[in-house]
Amino acid sequence: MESEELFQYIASLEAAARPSEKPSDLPTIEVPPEHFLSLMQQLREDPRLYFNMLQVHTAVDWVKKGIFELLYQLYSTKDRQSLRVLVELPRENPVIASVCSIWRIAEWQEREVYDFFGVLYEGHPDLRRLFLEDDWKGFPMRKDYEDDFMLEPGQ
Amino acid sequence: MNVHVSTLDEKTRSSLAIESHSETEEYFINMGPQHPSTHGVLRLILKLDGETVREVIPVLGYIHRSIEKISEYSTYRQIVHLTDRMDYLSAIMNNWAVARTVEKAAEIETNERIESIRTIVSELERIHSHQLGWGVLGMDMGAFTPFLYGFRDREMITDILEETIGARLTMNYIQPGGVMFDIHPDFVRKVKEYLAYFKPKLDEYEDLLSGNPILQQRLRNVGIMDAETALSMGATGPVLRASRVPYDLRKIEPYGMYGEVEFRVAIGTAGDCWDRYYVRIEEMRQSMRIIEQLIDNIPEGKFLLKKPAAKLTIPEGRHYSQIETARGVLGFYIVSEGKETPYRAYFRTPNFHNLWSLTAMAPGGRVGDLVAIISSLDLVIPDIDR
Amino acid sequence: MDMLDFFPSSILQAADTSWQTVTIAQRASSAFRDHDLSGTIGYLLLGLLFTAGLLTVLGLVLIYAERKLAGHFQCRLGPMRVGWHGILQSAADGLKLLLKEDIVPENADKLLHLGAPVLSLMATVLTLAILPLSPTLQVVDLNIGVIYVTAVTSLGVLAILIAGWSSNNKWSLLGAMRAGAQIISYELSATLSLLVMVLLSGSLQLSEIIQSQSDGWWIWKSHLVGVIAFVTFLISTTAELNRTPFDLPEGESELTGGFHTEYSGLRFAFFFLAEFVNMFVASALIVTLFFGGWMPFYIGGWDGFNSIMGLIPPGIWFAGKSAFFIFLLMWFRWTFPRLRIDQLMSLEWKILLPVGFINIFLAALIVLFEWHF
Amino acid sequence: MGLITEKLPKMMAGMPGSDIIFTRMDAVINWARANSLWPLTFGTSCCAIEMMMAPGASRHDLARFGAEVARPSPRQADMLILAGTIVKRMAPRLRTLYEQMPEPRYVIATGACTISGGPFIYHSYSTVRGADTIIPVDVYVPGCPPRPEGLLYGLLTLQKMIRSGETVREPGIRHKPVTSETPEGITIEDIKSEMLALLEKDAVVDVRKAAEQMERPTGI
Repeated sequence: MESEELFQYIASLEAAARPSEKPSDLPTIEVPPEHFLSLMQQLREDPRLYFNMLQVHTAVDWVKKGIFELLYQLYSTKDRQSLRVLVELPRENPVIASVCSIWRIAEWQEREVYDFFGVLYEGHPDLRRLFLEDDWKGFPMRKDYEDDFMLEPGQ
Repeated sequence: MNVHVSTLDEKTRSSLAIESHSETEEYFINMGPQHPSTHGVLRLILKLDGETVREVIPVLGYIHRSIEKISEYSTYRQIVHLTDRMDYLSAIMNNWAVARTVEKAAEIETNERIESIRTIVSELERIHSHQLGWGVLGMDMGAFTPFLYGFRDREMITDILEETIGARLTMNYIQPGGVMFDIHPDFVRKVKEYLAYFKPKLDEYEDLLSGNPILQQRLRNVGIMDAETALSMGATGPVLRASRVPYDLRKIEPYGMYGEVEFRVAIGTAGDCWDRYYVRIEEMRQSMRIIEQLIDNIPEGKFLLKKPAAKLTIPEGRHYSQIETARGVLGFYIVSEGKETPYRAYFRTPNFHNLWSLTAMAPGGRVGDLVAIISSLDLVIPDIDR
Repeated sequence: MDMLDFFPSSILQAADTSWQTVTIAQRASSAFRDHDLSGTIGYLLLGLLFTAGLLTVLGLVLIYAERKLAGHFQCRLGPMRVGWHGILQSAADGLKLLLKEDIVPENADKLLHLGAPVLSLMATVLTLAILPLSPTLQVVDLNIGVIYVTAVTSLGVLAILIAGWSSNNKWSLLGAMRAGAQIISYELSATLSLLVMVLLSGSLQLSEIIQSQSDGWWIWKSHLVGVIAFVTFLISTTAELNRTPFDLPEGESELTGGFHTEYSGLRFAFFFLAEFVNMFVASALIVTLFFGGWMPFYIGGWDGFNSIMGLIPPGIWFAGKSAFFIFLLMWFRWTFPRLRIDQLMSLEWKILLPVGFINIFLAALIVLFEWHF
Repeated sequence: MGLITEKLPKMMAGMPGSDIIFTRMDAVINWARANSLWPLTFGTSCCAIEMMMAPGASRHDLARFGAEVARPSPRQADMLILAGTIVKRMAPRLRTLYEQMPEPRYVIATGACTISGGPFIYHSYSTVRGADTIIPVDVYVPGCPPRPEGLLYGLLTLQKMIRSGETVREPGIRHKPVTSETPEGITIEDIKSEMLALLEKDAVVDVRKAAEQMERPTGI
């Protein structure tokens, strides 16, 4: 499917999803957090789309805008089609529905994002730190993370 | 909204509280971080019932070096050398992932000479990575000798690469806009000599290990994963291909010279450890085929289009591209603000995504099966932890 | 006191075809009957020294051989720097292990933890005592030799179980449990093979089993029965020795170190030594039962050939034959992968044991109707 | 075992001729220890491959020095070859491993990461900057990763150190770091020019010019 066609089809499934205007090198849609889970469910199960791989899930901390931008990059082995889904969350209370039940790999990708950014996933069966110790203070990939241990060149 | 964040302690407690149908007492045992068959510092907490594995809880982070954080402070050329240290067995291919993303984003055109060299060295590296995987699998299965045979043949490839690149393991060779050095005058001759040497050796490998009935018993019908699970688990590379999914980026979205050479994608039928093992053996053959087609006609041209000192920026936006490394898909995702350093750099590493299929495959098997499964996944732990 | 002409006489006897066995214990008791007190004590001491010396020498030589052989199997050289071609390597290792700090884990069962390696080595030393190395080189020749060997080697598994239990380490315990299950299972088919040879030779005494082969080794003259018994025995002893492909109790890639994970220094050396000397014991038993012990290799009718073979002293014959089987065991170790625990068990209970039972029945028929040559 | 190495020398301290006995004994003991260094199978990242290359590959073969018996259990190991980065989470485990090893124990730190933190010094929130902040290190082998020959040289240095340095009466000498020195009469410049001459032999570009022009990399 061409990206225009894809966007139109997705919009017919879930009205809240709209093509993103952010600069991006893949077909990208944006969706508000409240419609997120139902959209993802349909992207996975709709026979015309059938995105069966969740290739990338990560987050970006836009500290100046006060948001976390979550990225879900999907791939369909049927059509060899990629789609990027962006979700924006407020930095103060970053909570979003978990997609573990749709793609199993999400369980660990979401744990990684929680570990680095502190994004909370609702409905995650086992949300805990992945790389760092359980008692680690703060979320290191946030732009305002401070740690006495970190060194700048020349220090 | 209230989301509960648990801890490792809580996880193990709740896992133990699950009522078992077994009449014997289940217990936890700690495998790693220092254990000979976890290939590094992977830690697995196993819930065992006698010898039978009931649950596997991987615990990561024993080699988490915060490469993504460092990348945010590094220029794109500096990121290339960090990628060497992630999956050190396919260092060149990791370099290529960064180079490809940056080239695509900054619209740098490369020439055919560069792409040929990149393809040849990548395939050489894929061979030596699979050689090591073959040997380590043998060692994990209790046969120590294949390990050293694999190393012996790997060493010869390292020598060839060292002449051109100057390093043995952390290559830092493929750069945005070319390769660091031109190929050594002896490169073509030595690669041909090596291929002539290694082809019969591969048959010897098969005689030594593949033909062994004990090994076949250990690997066949162990750790079966169907295609649906493998895709849902996000597995890629030989692990996914062994489950009958012909997903190989070299064929699907050809990069480098892969579009112009003939080769076949090896896929398995059952998705068990044996298929994962044999897919790698077959990939070595296909890699040799690719090199043979390219080695004689490397076109003339420049090998480095952008000087290492030149400033390199990427236009604002989100950029992603991926490479098929020896273990699967390595994707590099950049969020750029138009500066020399990325705003956010994320590595979609193959091993991180391959590891978790372990939690689906291991329960129900023996401890020996678990070792076979870990071995057949061919994990490199620093690539998981980054 | 004929201690001095003890070795020369054994060499001279080699030329004869009839063999007279005299053990060290017999010499001691005859000296005692002659009221020769110094001779009695001398022979007893000789027996002790001989066993201890054999243990040490075997340990040093076999460990060196294994490392050297492994090296050459793997296109390497093995130890090279300590002495000529690394010949002093085992000595250096031994001395180092002797001087290592001895750690007993805090939560271990201290007494059992200390006792297990001693028990393990003891089982080995006890079997060394009855091995007929040559007609005159045997410490004791028990008339129930075969039963004694079976009984004493089973002590080894006890040592392993104790070691695994007392270490208070789950990996050790897992290794010990594997060892227990494995060794006790394979003991069955090993014993069945032993019984076949007892049936054929009509004696439980090791020296008499060898004597019964003076007109041909059992591997030739017992039809297929002996060959089957030999193969079964070879497989089951490899399993009892915990060597690849049956090295599950200490499989490095699975259980880190198996039952000896928590042992360090000298106590670890005891296990190490026992393992290697057990390898010699197993080979010696194979040689004694199936390959004529210290008998030279004769071919009927070739008198010239036979007389040349007869010139080689029996001790050398025994050592040579054992060395071959030790080499075979080492070859296995550096070639085969390891079995899984359930495959190991089904190999024993579903294949080896039924074959063993059928074999012993056939052997009984052969002996009953005197079909063997 | 404490008896021979600690108690016996104290008991015999006043006896005539004890000096000679213990000097000979030291030599023998140190010979045994130096020639039987069993490493622990421990590797965290990239350097582990080169470390396996050293005992493993037939070309380098650590077995020649009697050091190929890699023990998976720290209780039986004499030498800890630190191969690869140590991060904060691994640090306590490394300390435990070291403490589980019986005396006398030796540590070789290979690679930039275990010496100083290597490429992960700056901006890293988790990398430990040098393993010697956690456990005492005897020999440092630089490189990223060091070549197998480098590790062999490190091992030989350790052997030399054991043979000369540690004595029964003076334990504790060995935790002083040992560094390789340039032989007398040879300067760094000589080594540099010799290496350049080697490179020049079959180089395609002008090596000397390149060496002069080469700038230090910017940034971290």
